[in-house]
Amino acid sequence: MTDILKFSIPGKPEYVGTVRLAVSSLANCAGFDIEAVEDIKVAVSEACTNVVCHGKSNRDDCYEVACEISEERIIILVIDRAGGYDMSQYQRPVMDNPKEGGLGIFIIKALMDEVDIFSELGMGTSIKMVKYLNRL
Amino acid sequence: MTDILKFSIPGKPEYVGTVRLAVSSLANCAGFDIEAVEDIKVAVSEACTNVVCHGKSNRDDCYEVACEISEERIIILVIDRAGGYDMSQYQRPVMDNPKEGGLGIFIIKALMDEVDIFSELGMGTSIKMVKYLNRL
Amino acid sequence: MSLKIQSNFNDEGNQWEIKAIGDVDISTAPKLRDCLDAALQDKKANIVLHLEELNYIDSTGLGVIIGTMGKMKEYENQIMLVNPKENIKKLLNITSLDRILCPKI
Amino acid sequence: MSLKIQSNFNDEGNQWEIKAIGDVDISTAPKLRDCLDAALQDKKANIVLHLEELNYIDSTGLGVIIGTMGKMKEYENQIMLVNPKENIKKLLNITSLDRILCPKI
Ligand SMILES: Nc1ncnc2c1ncn2[C@@H]1O[C@H](COP(=O)(O)OP(=O)(O)O)[C@@H](O)[C@H]1O
Ligand SMILES: Nc1ncnc2c1ncn2[C@@H]1O[C@H](COP(=O)(O)OP(=O)(O)O)[C@@H](O)[C@H]1O
Repeated sequence: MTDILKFSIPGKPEYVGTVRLAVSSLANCAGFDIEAVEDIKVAVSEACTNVVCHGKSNRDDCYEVACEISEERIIILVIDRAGGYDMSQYQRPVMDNPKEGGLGIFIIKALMDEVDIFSELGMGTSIKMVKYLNRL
Repeated sequence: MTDILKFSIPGKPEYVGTVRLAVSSLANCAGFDIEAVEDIKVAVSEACTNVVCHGKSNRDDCYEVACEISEERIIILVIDRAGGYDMSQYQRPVMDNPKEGGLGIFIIKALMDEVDIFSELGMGTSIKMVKYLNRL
Repeated sequence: MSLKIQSNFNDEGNQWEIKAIGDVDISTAPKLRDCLDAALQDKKANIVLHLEELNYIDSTGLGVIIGTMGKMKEYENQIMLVNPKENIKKLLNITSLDRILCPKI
Repeated sequence: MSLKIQSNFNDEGNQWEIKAIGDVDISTAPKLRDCLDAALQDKKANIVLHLEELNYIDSTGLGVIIGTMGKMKEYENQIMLVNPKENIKKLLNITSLDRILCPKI
């Protein structure tokens, strides 16, 4: 049994908290423990924050968050049409010399079990994040 | 400036709380005071509960909640394709002799400033609920 | 959303003291119904439902309480709600249930 | 989401004691930045950031702290985080920021 929930949200800072709250309530429903719910909360926030911060679209344009919940895992997709970026330019942060930016994707990858990003320059980005239940 | 957020949710009891949480976070963002946020929370819950309880569709089918936020008001639409009902049969509850059911729409109308229901038998129902900011 | 219920029979007052903690909505109302039913199954007596830690209730929860009230009428027992928070007081007031269920408000 | 900040200069320790209460995310991070900037504007000194009542932070908030650290280096002042909750400790650990910012963990 898989349930799919979808949210469509304007790309504004004030709504990222709403998505975070909704997704953490879902993760809680799905049976994740407190630590995993926190991980999911941060990861989805980072993904939404990237859309809002780096998106080149009108702030009224909406992005989509889709959650697919089954007995063994939650999949969260964050999909925007906000211009995309050249992923080959991505640089992993160097934490001996931390900079103000550049932590988002690094944190998402550390907190989620699987992360796939697909971005097309001039179009948009989608990020797929998976977390398994009961995984050690 | 009007922002529109949309949620698509499977018609199951466990997700009504997620919608309630998300909408109350939006109402809070929009500047409603605690009492009004509580009113909106209950109203949207009642509308979702009706879809889940009375809907004749498959429980996997999704219904939609749309929120339109502007400076002066929030509009919440709950739209289902769960079979609809004959609104001419609706009876206002008689509170001297309360029954277990039949309170939902009565409560929604008491808590929200404007309520419009449109239901088509064999099709579905949409309920539009409006709450104004700063209304005495 | 979660609901916790503490159920206790008060021998002195000869009544159930039941405390509902959290939220009662469509997903947790069955739990409230089961607890109230189990109490009455165990012992027919009045029920005092303590609401000071109940954050949320809607028509599904009120329906359970009304239903329980109906079942209790047969035995001339009553259910009484005490210490509801402001938001819940408002709902009880709107539905006029306070007149029947909350003799103390 | 909301963030409250209590800012206090400790004359004895000659340092800022700043407490962040609530959540730091993209919508509240500017407030944190403004408060930290205002403190340093008022007096160049070390900052102790008290996190016992901070429930949430993400890269936007961590970025503000890193940025502040950078500005303070010039004057050889430091920013130090104390009492983070478990979830925040995890994030500081993942990013290795604990080694730089939390001498006491
Ligand atoms: N949804 C997106 N749309 C456009 N660009 C993005 C998106 N997500 C990430 N990026 C690009 O990838 C870079 C790295 O992102 P991230 O690791 O989250 O760090 P930060 O957001 O702090 O820069 C960003 O600076 C941005 O250029
Ligand atoms: N979304 C809906 N789909 C189908 N029927 C509905 C819907 N909403 C309301 N109804 C009908 O209207 C009646 C009255 O609803 P309401 O006042 O909320 O009370 P209750 O849900 O407790 O019966 C319901 O019993 C049901 O027959």
